[in-house]
Amino acid sequence: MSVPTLRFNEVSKAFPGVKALSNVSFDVCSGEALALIGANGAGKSTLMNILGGNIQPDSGGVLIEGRNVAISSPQDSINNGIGFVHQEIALMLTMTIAENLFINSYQTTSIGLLARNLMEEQCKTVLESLNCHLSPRTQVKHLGSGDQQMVEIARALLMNPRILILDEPTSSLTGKEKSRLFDAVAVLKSKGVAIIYITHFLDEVFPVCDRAVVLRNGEYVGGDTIENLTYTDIVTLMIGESDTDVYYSRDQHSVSESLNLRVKNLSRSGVLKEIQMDLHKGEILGLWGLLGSGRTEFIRSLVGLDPNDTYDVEIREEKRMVPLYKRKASKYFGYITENRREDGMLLPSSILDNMSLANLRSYLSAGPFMNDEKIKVESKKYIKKLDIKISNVDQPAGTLSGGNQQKVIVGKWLQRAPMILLMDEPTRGLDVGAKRDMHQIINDFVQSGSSVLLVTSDIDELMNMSDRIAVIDRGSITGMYPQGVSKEDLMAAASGFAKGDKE
Amino acid sequence: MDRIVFRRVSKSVNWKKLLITNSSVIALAIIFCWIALVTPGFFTTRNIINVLNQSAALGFMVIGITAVFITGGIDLSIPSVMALSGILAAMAMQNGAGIMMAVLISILVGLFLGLINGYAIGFLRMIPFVVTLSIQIIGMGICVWLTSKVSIPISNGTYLNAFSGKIGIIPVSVIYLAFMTFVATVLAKKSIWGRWLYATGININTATVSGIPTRKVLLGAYAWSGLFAGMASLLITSRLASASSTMGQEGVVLNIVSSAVVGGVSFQGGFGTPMGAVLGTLIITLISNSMNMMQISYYMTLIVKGIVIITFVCLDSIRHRN
Amino acid sequence: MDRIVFRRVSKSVNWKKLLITNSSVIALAIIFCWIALVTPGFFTTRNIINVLNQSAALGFMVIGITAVFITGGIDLSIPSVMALSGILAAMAMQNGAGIMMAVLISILVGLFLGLINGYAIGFLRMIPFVVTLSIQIIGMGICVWLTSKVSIPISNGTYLNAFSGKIGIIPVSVIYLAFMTFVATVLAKKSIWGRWLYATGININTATVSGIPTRKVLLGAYAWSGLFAGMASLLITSRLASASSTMGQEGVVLNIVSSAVVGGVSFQGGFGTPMGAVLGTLIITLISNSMNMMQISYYMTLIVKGIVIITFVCLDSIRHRN
Amino acid sequence: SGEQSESKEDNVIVVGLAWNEKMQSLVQAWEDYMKMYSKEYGEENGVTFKWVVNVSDSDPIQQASNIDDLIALNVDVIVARPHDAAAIGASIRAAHNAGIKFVTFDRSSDGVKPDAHVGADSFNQAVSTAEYFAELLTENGVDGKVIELMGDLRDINAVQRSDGWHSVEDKTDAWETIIQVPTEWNPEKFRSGTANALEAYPEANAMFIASDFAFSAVQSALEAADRYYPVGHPKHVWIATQDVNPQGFDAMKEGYIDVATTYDAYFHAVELVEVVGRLYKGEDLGGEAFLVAGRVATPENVDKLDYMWTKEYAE
Ligand SMILES: Nc1ncnc2c1ncn2[C@@H]1O[C@H](COP(=O)(O)OP(=O)(O)OP(=O)(O)O)[C@@H](O)[C@H]1O
Ligand SMILES: Nc1ncnc2c1ncn2[C@@H]1O[C@H](COP(=O)(O)OP(=O)(O)OP(=O)(O)O)[C@@H](O)[C@H]1O
Ligand SMILES: [Mg+2]
Ligand SMILES: [Mg+2]
Repeated sequence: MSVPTLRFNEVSKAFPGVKALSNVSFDVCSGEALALIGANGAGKSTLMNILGGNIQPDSGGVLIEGRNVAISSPQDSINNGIGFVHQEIALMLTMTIAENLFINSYQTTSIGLLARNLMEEQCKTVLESLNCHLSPRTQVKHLGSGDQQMVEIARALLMNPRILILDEPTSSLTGKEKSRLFDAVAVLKSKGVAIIYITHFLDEVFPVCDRAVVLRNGEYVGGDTIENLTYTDIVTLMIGESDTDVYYSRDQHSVSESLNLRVKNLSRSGVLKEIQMDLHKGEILGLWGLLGSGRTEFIRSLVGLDPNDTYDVEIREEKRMVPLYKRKASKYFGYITENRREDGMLLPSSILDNMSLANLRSYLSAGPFMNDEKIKVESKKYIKKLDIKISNVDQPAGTLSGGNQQKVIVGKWLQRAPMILLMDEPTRGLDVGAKRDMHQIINDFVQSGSSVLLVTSDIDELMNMSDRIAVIDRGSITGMYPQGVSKEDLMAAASGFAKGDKE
Repeated sequence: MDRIVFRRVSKSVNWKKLLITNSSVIALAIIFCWIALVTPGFFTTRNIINVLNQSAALGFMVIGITAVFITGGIDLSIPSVMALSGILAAMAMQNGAGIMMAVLISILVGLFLGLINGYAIGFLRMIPFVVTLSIQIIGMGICVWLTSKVSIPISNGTYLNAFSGKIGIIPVSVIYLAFMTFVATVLAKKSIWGRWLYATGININTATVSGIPTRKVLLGAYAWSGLFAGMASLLITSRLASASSTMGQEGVVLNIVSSAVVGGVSFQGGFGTPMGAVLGTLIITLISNSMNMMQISYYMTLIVKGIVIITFVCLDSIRHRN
Repeated sequence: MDRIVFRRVSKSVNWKKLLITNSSVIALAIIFCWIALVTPGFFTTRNIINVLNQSAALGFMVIGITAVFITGGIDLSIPSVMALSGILAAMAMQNGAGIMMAVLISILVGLFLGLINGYAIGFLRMIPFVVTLSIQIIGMGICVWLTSKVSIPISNGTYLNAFSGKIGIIPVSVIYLAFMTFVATVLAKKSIWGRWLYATGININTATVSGIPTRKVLLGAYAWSGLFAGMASLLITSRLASASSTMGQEGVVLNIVSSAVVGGVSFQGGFGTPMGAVLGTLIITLISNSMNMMQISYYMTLIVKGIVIITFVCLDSIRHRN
Repeated sequence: SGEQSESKEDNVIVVGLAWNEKMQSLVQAWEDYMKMYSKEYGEENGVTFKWVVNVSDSDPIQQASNIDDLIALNVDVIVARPHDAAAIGASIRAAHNAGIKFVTFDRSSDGVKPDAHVGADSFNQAVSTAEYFAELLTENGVDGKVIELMGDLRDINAVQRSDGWHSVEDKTDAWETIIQVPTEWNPEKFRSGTANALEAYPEANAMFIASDFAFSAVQSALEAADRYYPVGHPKHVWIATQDVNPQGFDAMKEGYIDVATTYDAYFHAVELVEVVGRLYKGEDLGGEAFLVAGRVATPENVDKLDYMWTKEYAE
């Protein structure tokens, strides 16, 4: 075999309290897409961050085309022909698409000034090649997270990388974008680019990738060409158990007749149009829509984080429905945001501090003083219940892997046990095992008489978990479907071509 | 096969970490010993009490700004808030007000100006630096206007005694400072407001989403700062037995900020304790006290002060990187 | 079936937005007209040139700090950097150095101190407020030490003419300012450094991950600020025909910061243009000039200044919310 | 020369007054006395004074700008209390170029000569205080160990006061200055400087305080050290100071301060108005300095001196 494009050689990395990688070695070849698979916290992002120059390994190194290369900064990484699409979106929100694309490789005119037109043209070309029709002058903050993800990919492509890392590129994409992305991957492969593809969606691995490599607890535990692997093989390698029952199928439904919440009219000019809906006790209401359809905006408005033109909402108080005033909203709602790192956590604070954050009032002992013992006991209970992998409760939350961070956030709200839990993409970035856990947790939660409003871009998850599904399109609810509706109906309704039977 | 979780929690004492996190205490000890060795006059009970007494008023203002720093903000208005409180109280006493009235005025004026800052920053989302700078300028204008003729002497003996008297050999101001440091520490560590404050400083979005009334928390932090500026004016005016607009010059901010920073209170928000801040105040006061004792020239004092601050910040940033 | 991206780009002119984004230009126009109406002595060629001339040195320092503000930092050391550059250049001239040498010294001293700031902030990740505060204090110490009692007169006619002379009725300082504003604007808008600067200010983590050499960008921003402080000293020392440590008092920062903020340069980083900042400088200068012309009392001047700043910041925060 | 900004009436003297700062009562006293005496003077000489006042926050650059503004207003005479003795030269030159008379007040100019200077004689002020103090110590048989609280070393008056003090010390050997504390004219430093110095030098038995405007701060430090006693008491600290400000007036009356040379705001103002009047009439004063000698004040005579601004501003 010829020299591989990229070789990880005995890479090890330890963080205080955790061995994130130990002696990981494998190759990636030109023109292949390699799936890098592993449970949450297995070390995938750490390994990629080493390649990206964001983290230095403790020992071992990286060989590119047989040569040892030192990558000590993101700039080094780029110079070595490595393109990186990050798990967390890394764009300048107030700059235009074109500016973001050329952020580290500006084109200049002969007198050294920026060649704006040239860049915008190239930008358009790259975006078109991804089947993405956006104006290069649009500010990135006006894009939904799906389009933002495409911009990131476009940026990586612009540098004609030899090696392209895609760290969970589809976690915020819906069907259409996904297939666009897969097309792009195929094109790149044919151009001889080596692609490392990290994902928790195992069903994507088989059509897209040529080979899979599995990490578990920081160790290389196996890998093979995709033809020689089955779904079960991969899961077994990942989890390390022969028992690979990773599906949680929700069968208990305990929707009650009485309501927890009634939204009579929620409007905000240009964004939300007269939204109406009911939420029953014990119900999981799925919210389906295309990227940028306004799901997040709806939830933020409901919780009272954004201004509204009309806020006409009723909530159950004892046995009656009473009007809900916006400033009281946070008393009834729990809110899991889609941006974990930006507004979900206190990254430098301890796990304990994070988990008690939403529920501090109920841990008061006397006057304004906290009962720290109770916080510890309660939080530990949920750490155990949610199977959060930590080294100790005082560990800073920022050092947890993405999946475990998400569990900490969920744990924070479960402690509070709000009447209504609003979950925006709660399983994004979670591995199959953790996803199953999360589903179980959501189900248990509604059993107690609370309700959940679930936003997810994973249509299977949506259909499996929801009691009813509301479809939102351009800021208004265009359909309400019972459980068991077909995927096709949902897709159609979301794009404004509803034909299915409405409730 | 079982899931293996790697865990390497070293139980042995981590000296480096211990050293870095307690840098201000250690520095205090070192500076103390060094000065004591170099300056014969220094290590007398009287001088030590002297230093403590000199730090008292500054300490109050530093406890005040600590809350603001924890939220990631800054309060540049403290000097003129302090001066204005003192001037109004002194004017009231000149017109026959008693000590209770004077104290009330000092505290309420401080609180009121703090609330203005806090409202602009918390509710109108204006930028702390500029809001408090404007209040500093406006406050200074009012001070000059009020006092234009003279600095106002204070002759109310009860007042002077209550805030610059002594119990035995201990100045009461030191006792007040110790007490308020204790109160602030307990509130920061044990109360829900303390938790809210730190959470807001670390990530205001997360805090808001988690149902913390962040706007009120910001309001409260600046109100607290104003309140302590008002209390500091009691100590200062009674110490100088007069009130004047010169008390409120911007230069004071320098000492406040240096003390907080040297005491390990972070500018970026989310870190620091009132206790640390007060230790920082002691260090800053010690520096000028010992420089005076050693008869070091004015410009050297400036240079040394600058170097001390920068050294501490350096330590601080190392601490944060770990 | 194509995916429809929902976007509401209104093509009609958005007056409110236009009004808010150009607030400083509009304010300038309004203030100008108002003053012209109220103050008879104001609208003379002499006075207008006067105002321009008075803003020139401040304008240089404001252009300098704009880069720092865009990165989300602050530079409190400008006054003493400016004073130190001026003092060293004046001392050199006293010892027979020519104009070229003096200019070189001013610029290099500014640049050097700026580089120290930038290194500490960019590479050692120290906090801008404290680093630059320390440099301000240390710089002040050195200034006092160098000049200890006297201010240093400058008698080199070529030097005085080169920086405070006139071409026709236009002071050269105004021409320099116009030229540097142009250069800074082009660099900010059209050069890769400009883009890097803004990107770093918007989100330093994202910028670092995207391969921007953010540490060097920070170094550069503070070096730029120091450089412009050095250049400002040329205008100031030639205007005063002397150099002294009093030039470098902290009070100057107030005017620099006010000008930048009034000119729409945001404290939070990522926003603002050199052009806006210079307009802000004109507004701030106009305020004190017109107050003088209208013979308004000193304390009212302070109060009005504070109110103007706070009003602009209010506008600024509204602008950012939209 | 220049454009006429206001059509000038006959016999109206427009005086531009550029203060460098206005934090002390003294400055207000000067200003009030100037306005007061200018009425008196005007009635006698058939002129009316109009005052245009601005203040520059201890910033020489701002002061230059403020004076530019006065020139733009085309006033008849500019009076400035320079913040920086050298920098004021540029402003003087600018005024002269515009044909405007220039008087420096209280602090003089280093380089360029104004049309006149009015002020106190800081050096001599210190000398007369020091000479009286030397006699006093000798009479009482005291071996003086002096703590000197200096002013702001960037202020020429502060420097001259210190120089005057030391010239007498060198001449007479009546005392020894054992420590010098720069205060930057900051009351807090007066207090802590006194406290720290007494701590380091318990043997100190006398003080020279560059000005008594912050005497309450010194007083509280002396009280804290149990050294605040009037003359005659064995623990009395012998104090020489300057100015007789409101803050020091009572202390002197009661015998805590032994000597000070007055800083006669009223006479400064009178002198200034007269100088301005003469300049307006076209007299060439050739840059002459009109220095007002202070009067030596002691506990015995302080209450009897006339025209003490201190008494009037002590309310
Ligand atoms: N900066 C850090 N400090 C301490 N521990 C860290 C740090 N970064 C990562 N870790 C730990 O290293 C391990 C590997 O984390 P990593 O982010 O690489 O996992 P991952 O495979 O990408 O998981 P996910 O699928 O959830 O994103 C985890 O246990 C994590 O807690
Ligand atoms: N700050 C903003 N300025 C302008 N438009 C915005 C802003 N934030 C969101 N939008 C627009 O509002 C619409 C609704 O966005 P929202 O984030 O609610 O969608 P979503 O359904 O949650 O999508 P996603 O799955 O991408 O999170 C989108 O068209 C988006 O572009
Ligand atoms: Mg990851
Ligand atoms: Mg969303």
